[in-house]
Amino acid sequence: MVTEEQQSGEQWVPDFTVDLAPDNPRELVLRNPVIPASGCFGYGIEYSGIVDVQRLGAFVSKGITPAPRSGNPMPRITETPSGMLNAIGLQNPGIRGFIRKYPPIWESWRVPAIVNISAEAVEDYATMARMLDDVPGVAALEVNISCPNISAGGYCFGWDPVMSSEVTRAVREATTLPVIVKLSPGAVDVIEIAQAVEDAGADAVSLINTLVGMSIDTRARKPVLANNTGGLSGPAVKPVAVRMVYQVAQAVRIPVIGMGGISGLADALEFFMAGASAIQVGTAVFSEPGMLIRLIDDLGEWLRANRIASLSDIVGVANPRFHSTTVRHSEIVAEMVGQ
Amino acid sequence: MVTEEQQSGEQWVPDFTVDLAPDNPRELVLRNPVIPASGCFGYGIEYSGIVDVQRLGAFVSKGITPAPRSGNPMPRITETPSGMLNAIGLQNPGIRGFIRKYPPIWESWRVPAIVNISAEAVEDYATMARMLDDVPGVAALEVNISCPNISAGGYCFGWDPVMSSEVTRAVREATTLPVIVKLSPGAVDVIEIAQAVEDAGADAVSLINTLVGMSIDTRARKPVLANNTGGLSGPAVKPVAVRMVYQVAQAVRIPVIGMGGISGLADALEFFMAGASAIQVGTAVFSEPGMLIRLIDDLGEWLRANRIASLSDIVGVANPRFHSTTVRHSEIVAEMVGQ
Amino acid sequence: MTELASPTQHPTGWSREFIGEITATEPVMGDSVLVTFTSPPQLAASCRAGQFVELLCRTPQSSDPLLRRPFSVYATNPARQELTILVRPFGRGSAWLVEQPVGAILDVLGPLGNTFTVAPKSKNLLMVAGGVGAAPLLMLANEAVAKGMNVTYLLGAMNAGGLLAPGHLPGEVEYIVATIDGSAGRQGFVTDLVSEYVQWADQVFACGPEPMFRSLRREVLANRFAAKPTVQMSVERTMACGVGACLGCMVETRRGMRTSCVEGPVFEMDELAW
Amino acid sequence: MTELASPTQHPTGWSREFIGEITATEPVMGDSVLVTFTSPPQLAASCRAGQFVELLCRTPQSSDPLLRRPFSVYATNPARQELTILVRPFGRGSAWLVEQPVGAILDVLGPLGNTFTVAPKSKNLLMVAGGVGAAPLLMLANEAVAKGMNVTYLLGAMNAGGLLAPGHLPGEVEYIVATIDGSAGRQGFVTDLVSEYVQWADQVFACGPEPMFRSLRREVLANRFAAKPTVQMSVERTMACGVGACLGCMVETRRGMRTSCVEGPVFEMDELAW
Ligand SMILES: Cc1cc2nc3c(=O)[nH]c(=O)nc-3n(C[C@H](O)[C@H](O)[C@H](O)COP(=O)(O)OP(=O)(O)OC[C@H]3O[C@@H](n4cnc5c(N)ncnc54)[C@H](O)[C@@H]3O)c2cc1C
Ligand SMILES: Cc1cc2nc3c(=O)[nH]c(=O)nc-3n(C[C@H](O)[C@H](O)[C@H](O)COP(=O)(O)OP(=O)(O)OC[C@H]3O[C@@H](n4cnc5c(N)ncnc54)[C@H](O)[C@@H]3O)c2cc1C
Ligand SMILES: Cc1cc2nc3c(=O)[nH]c(=O)nc-3n(C[C@H](O)[C@H](O)[C@H](O)COP(=O)(O)O)c2cc1C
Ligand SMILES: Cc1cc2nc3c(=O)[nH]c(=O)nc-3n(C[C@H](O)[C@H](O)[C@H](O)COP(=O)(O)O)c2cc1C
Ligand code: FES
Ligand code: FES
Repeated sequence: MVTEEQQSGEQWVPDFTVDLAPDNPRELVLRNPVIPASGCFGYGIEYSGIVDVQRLGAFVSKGITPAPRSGNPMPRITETPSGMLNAIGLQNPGIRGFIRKYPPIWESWRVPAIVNISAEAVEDYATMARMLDDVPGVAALEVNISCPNISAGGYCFGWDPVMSSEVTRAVREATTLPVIVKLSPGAVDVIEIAQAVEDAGADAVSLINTLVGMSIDTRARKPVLANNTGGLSGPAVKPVAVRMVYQVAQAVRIPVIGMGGISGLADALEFFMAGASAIQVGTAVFSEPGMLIRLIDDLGEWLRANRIASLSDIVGVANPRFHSTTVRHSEIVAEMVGQ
Repeated sequence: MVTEEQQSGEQWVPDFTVDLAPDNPRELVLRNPVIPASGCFGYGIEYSGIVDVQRLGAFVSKGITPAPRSGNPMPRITETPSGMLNAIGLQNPGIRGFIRKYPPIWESWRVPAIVNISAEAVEDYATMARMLDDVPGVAALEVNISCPNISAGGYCFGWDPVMSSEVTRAVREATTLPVIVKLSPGAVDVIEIAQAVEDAGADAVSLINTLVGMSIDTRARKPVLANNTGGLSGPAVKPVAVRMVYQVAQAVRIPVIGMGGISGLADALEFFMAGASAIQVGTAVFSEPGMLIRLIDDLGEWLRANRIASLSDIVGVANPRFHSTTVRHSEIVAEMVGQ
Repeated sequence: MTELASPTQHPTGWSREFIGEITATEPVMGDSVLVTFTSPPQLAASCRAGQFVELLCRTPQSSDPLLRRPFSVYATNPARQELTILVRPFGRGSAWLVEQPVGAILDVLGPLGNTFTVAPKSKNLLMVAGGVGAAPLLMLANEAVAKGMNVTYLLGAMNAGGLLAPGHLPGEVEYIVATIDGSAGRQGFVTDLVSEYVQWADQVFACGPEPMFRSLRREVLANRFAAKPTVQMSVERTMACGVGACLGCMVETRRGMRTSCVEGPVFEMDELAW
Repeated sequence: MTELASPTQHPTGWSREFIGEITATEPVMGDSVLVTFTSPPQLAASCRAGQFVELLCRTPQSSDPLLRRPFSVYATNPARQELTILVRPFGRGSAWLVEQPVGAILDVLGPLGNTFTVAPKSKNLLMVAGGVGAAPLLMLANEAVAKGMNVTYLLGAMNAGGLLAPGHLPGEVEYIVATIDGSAGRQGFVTDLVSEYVQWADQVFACGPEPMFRSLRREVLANRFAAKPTVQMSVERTMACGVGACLGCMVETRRGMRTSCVEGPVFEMDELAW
């Protein structure tokens, strides 16, 4: 697995490069597979002085919506066992304000910027994609489908294969940018959704978004969050995320970007071995921002120590049916008979 | 809220009693609302010498199946951040062996024994319910619908309202025992399932069962569990469980039994305030068996300290729409727009 | 001990996440503890009153509690390259922190946030502290006294045991206390003392719980006989990132939502939406 | 310190979950530590070689790591009402445990599990230990020597630093070691030593990693010249409850699945499904 050239030096440089949109002429080539997740790294500028953003594989912006949003009332966050709940409510300047403000900063950066987009109607996703199509500084889109579809009575796009597919197709038709579709863990069958968005033209899928949770303030005798419910993230959700990445990686041929509770090398390796080509780090950025860069270094060390020439050599190694796409749903459910 | 009689003594004794099957002539009256969960307390005898089982509100047996099962290969359990995965595979002596062995022991106990039943076909649930109907020592059934339905290609009963309803109706018709239906958190809409099983005759619902998760052994480069996936439980899942209890308590009129990550008083109060009439403790029994009895005592202390006469006074206090049953699904989804 | 403490780096260089070693702990105010730890020299030197640090409150073997906890800086010692914080054991994180012995290693992010702003023409500064709200105001009092300003420092607590010993304040400061149980100073709330000083003060600085802010505001607005002093308040919000990235710690102001970790924690009273 | 230590209670009364206070810690075998803590007197007195305790390895403020960790009992001291375990810092739980100072409070469940069984007619006992597998066999060696039996104790480690100092064993025991790097005793695996003693032994007792058990079994089965001694092995499984309730720790035997926490951890080699 290790080439002559790599071996010649005292330490070879493992190959980290990953293209997350191999079928797209505009491609999405990352120098390494470590990406801060949407909502956890602001617009790439907030961690200056703490994280060397230029060393990252890429970063994903906070979710952008068609109109500006001031977000939910406070409190918006609370801690849970090995996790946190957030109900930020997609506070953002709206697509127009966003385009004016941030891509011009990113234009000179060498790290690719991925823009996360959210909407409550299929047309709105398409409109945003069209507006972003040729904005310098924008490398790719990540489509957040964990949003309520207004025309479906508020049912979440990401829980339904048809609705997920519609959003994906609309975005695909509106832009030539690489399109990553971010899956919701609330779907009863994440495989079905992943296959639907692959068929609809997604260049890659990312998962998981947050689970829906609640904490109750037992002194005030009401939910802690003003919004009542919030999105659960952090190490607590990692086992659910690894399972879903494993299942999706069996069922699609496009790259899978894994996330959910990653806090260091061991976690990241779990996702790669389950079948992720790249990973995102969300909540752990808050607790250990320095971990982002350390993770890139640790990954290099680990590949060298294990004499693995390329990260791609371990992608899916724990997953015998990786990229087989022939797995039947019933087989996967059968495996899920647990206790 | 505090009656004269209760107040007369130096410390009144708060009223803990709860009937989990108020509409059933055979009723299910518990002296207190603390119940060890299925699979986490064996058959009520394993913790002798550690937990005084007779002080509990009730206990739930390990899941019983029509035929004996030797369970999954090892490893069957692994730890995750603030949680654990299990894939025991329903190891149990089968309904016949079970009836011979355990109910005779329980017959003389004052603590009600609830039998958890699992099957892969509707008829098998009914057969087990019929066999248990008049077995002395059995106080109620808990129907585990987080099982694959063989005749539906392995699709989980608990993810589908029609299948959940069929199982409930079949069990209801087969026994006059109180019937608790245990909901799966994997359903896309737990409210729909809860309402379906209420309509089909369940006396109560309990939730949540485990989430499906996976851990990967990065040294061996394969899933830790021999079964690949397992059920996630423990504090990590608590926010998901509280949210689902809150939602279900808005949508049904039968008692709700809450569980998922409860490790002490503060957690239990969250579930009561969300709308649970009783709670189950699973994983925390393993880490802190003594906590079960401490929880009963702490709950009494808390009620006294807060001058609350009856536990029922705090059930649902954090839930303005508790038992309103008029909530539309879209309202609930709208609330779920988080980040 | 400092991970990235190259002295050539800019104060806001890559060094704002660092490893500190506890060099001293001192019980104060009943069950609270002053925790002193090492920091990169340029951070200790650049830190100003009102700023805070975010600490991980768990062992490296655990992922729970997950989030950092913010603590106001109580004192800096640039010569010794140290920062001091005042910790009240309250919940999971702070209880862990007060148990850490000298020599323990802390994972620190900061200093973060804005600072109190003393107007150049101010002479008389009134400080109103409740409980551990004492911390950032103590640092401010030290800064102000060094510049020759007059400082009156009001502190409220449940009882005498919950007060800061006078020796912790610079001698030039007028230190007046109130306790709920009357075991020291005036009996009642610290804000009951405010009316006597509000006409004297050019600026008021406050840190404490939400109800204290409300009373303070009433007291200041009730002062109809002189120009009202401007009031700066250090507000408390649950925080995740501490750097403006998560939008979890917002404060509602007259000009919209503001991050309390970057645009705060110090806000002008008149800017806040009451 | 013992929560439920009423001496009138049955040894298996309500006292099997108790609070112990660390009374001594002693580094041994390189980075491992002997941890001694208080226990209810009847538990210290009733505990037998092969049994284990399950410890919570976290502060009360944290829910992670969640599950207890099993540790074999290394020694009991009924007079001082103490138990001792031998801990190797390996992962999250054990790393936490070896850092706990004297005076720290431990949440203990146990003693749990079955014991080694020495046949009444046995005279010569061979013990085969790998790494911290030394612990339960040390307790067994002490019991056997007290009964006047002959004990040969074989211990294997990576290097000399990883061995138990001879002073830890009773003087009557023949103590022979092997190290992978040859820095002490025979160079190689501990099981390389077995063939020399297998004919002498009436019974063999073993505790160590899985590969050691496989080699040991080969060595014993290869002995074709005399009656094979019976072999008892203390096996290691990930555990949750420790009392037979969760069915997570099973061992496959010729007669089906057995709980290693109640029906084990000690199994006859011939009973195990190989
Ligand atoms: C800018 C800033 C500066 C600060 N400076 C200081 C300082 O100088 N000194 C200091 O001591 N603290 C300071 N704090 C507070 C500190 O950051 C922590 O919030 C505090 O120590 C509590 O954290 P914890 O982990 O101990 O408590 P946690 O366990 O996290 O509990 C904290 C929260 O949970 C809630 N809570 C706890 N138990 C329950 C329950 N049973 N039911 C419902 N709700 C519950 C509390 O109301 C509180 O909101 C500051 C905070 C901010 C934002
Ligand atoms: C009956 C019995 C008796 C025991 N007696 C003793 C004793 O006397 N002394 C002693 O020191 N120990 C003993 N143990 C072992 C002890 O209980 C613990 O298992 C051990 O200390 C490791 O726990 P930990 O929390 O330190 O490690 P953990 O962090 O929990 O790791 C333990 C498990 O995780 C796996 N693991 C760790 N890191 C990784 C990774 N990156 N990728 C994949 N897998 C990983 C390991 O292979 C191992 O299976 C005994 C065990 C049993 C069952
Ligand atoms: C505070 C916060 C805000 C988030 N905002 C967004 C968002 O705007 N869009 C989105 O797709 N995901 C958002 N997420 C989800 C994360 O990108 C990620 O999918 C999730 O947190 C799981 O990863 P983690 O466990 O590493 O945090 C947010 C998460 C957090 C914690
Ligand atoms: C080891 C183990 C075995 C379980 N077995 C069963 C079972 O047989 N039937 C069932 O309905 N639930 C079973 N459960 C699920 C629990 O009863 C409970 O629903 C779940 O663990 C969530 O609660 P907790 O977080 O308090 O553990 C099992 C859980 C564990 C951890
Ligand atoms: S704490 Fe994240 S924005 Fe302030
Ligand atoms: S550890 Fe639970 S049955 Fe053995």
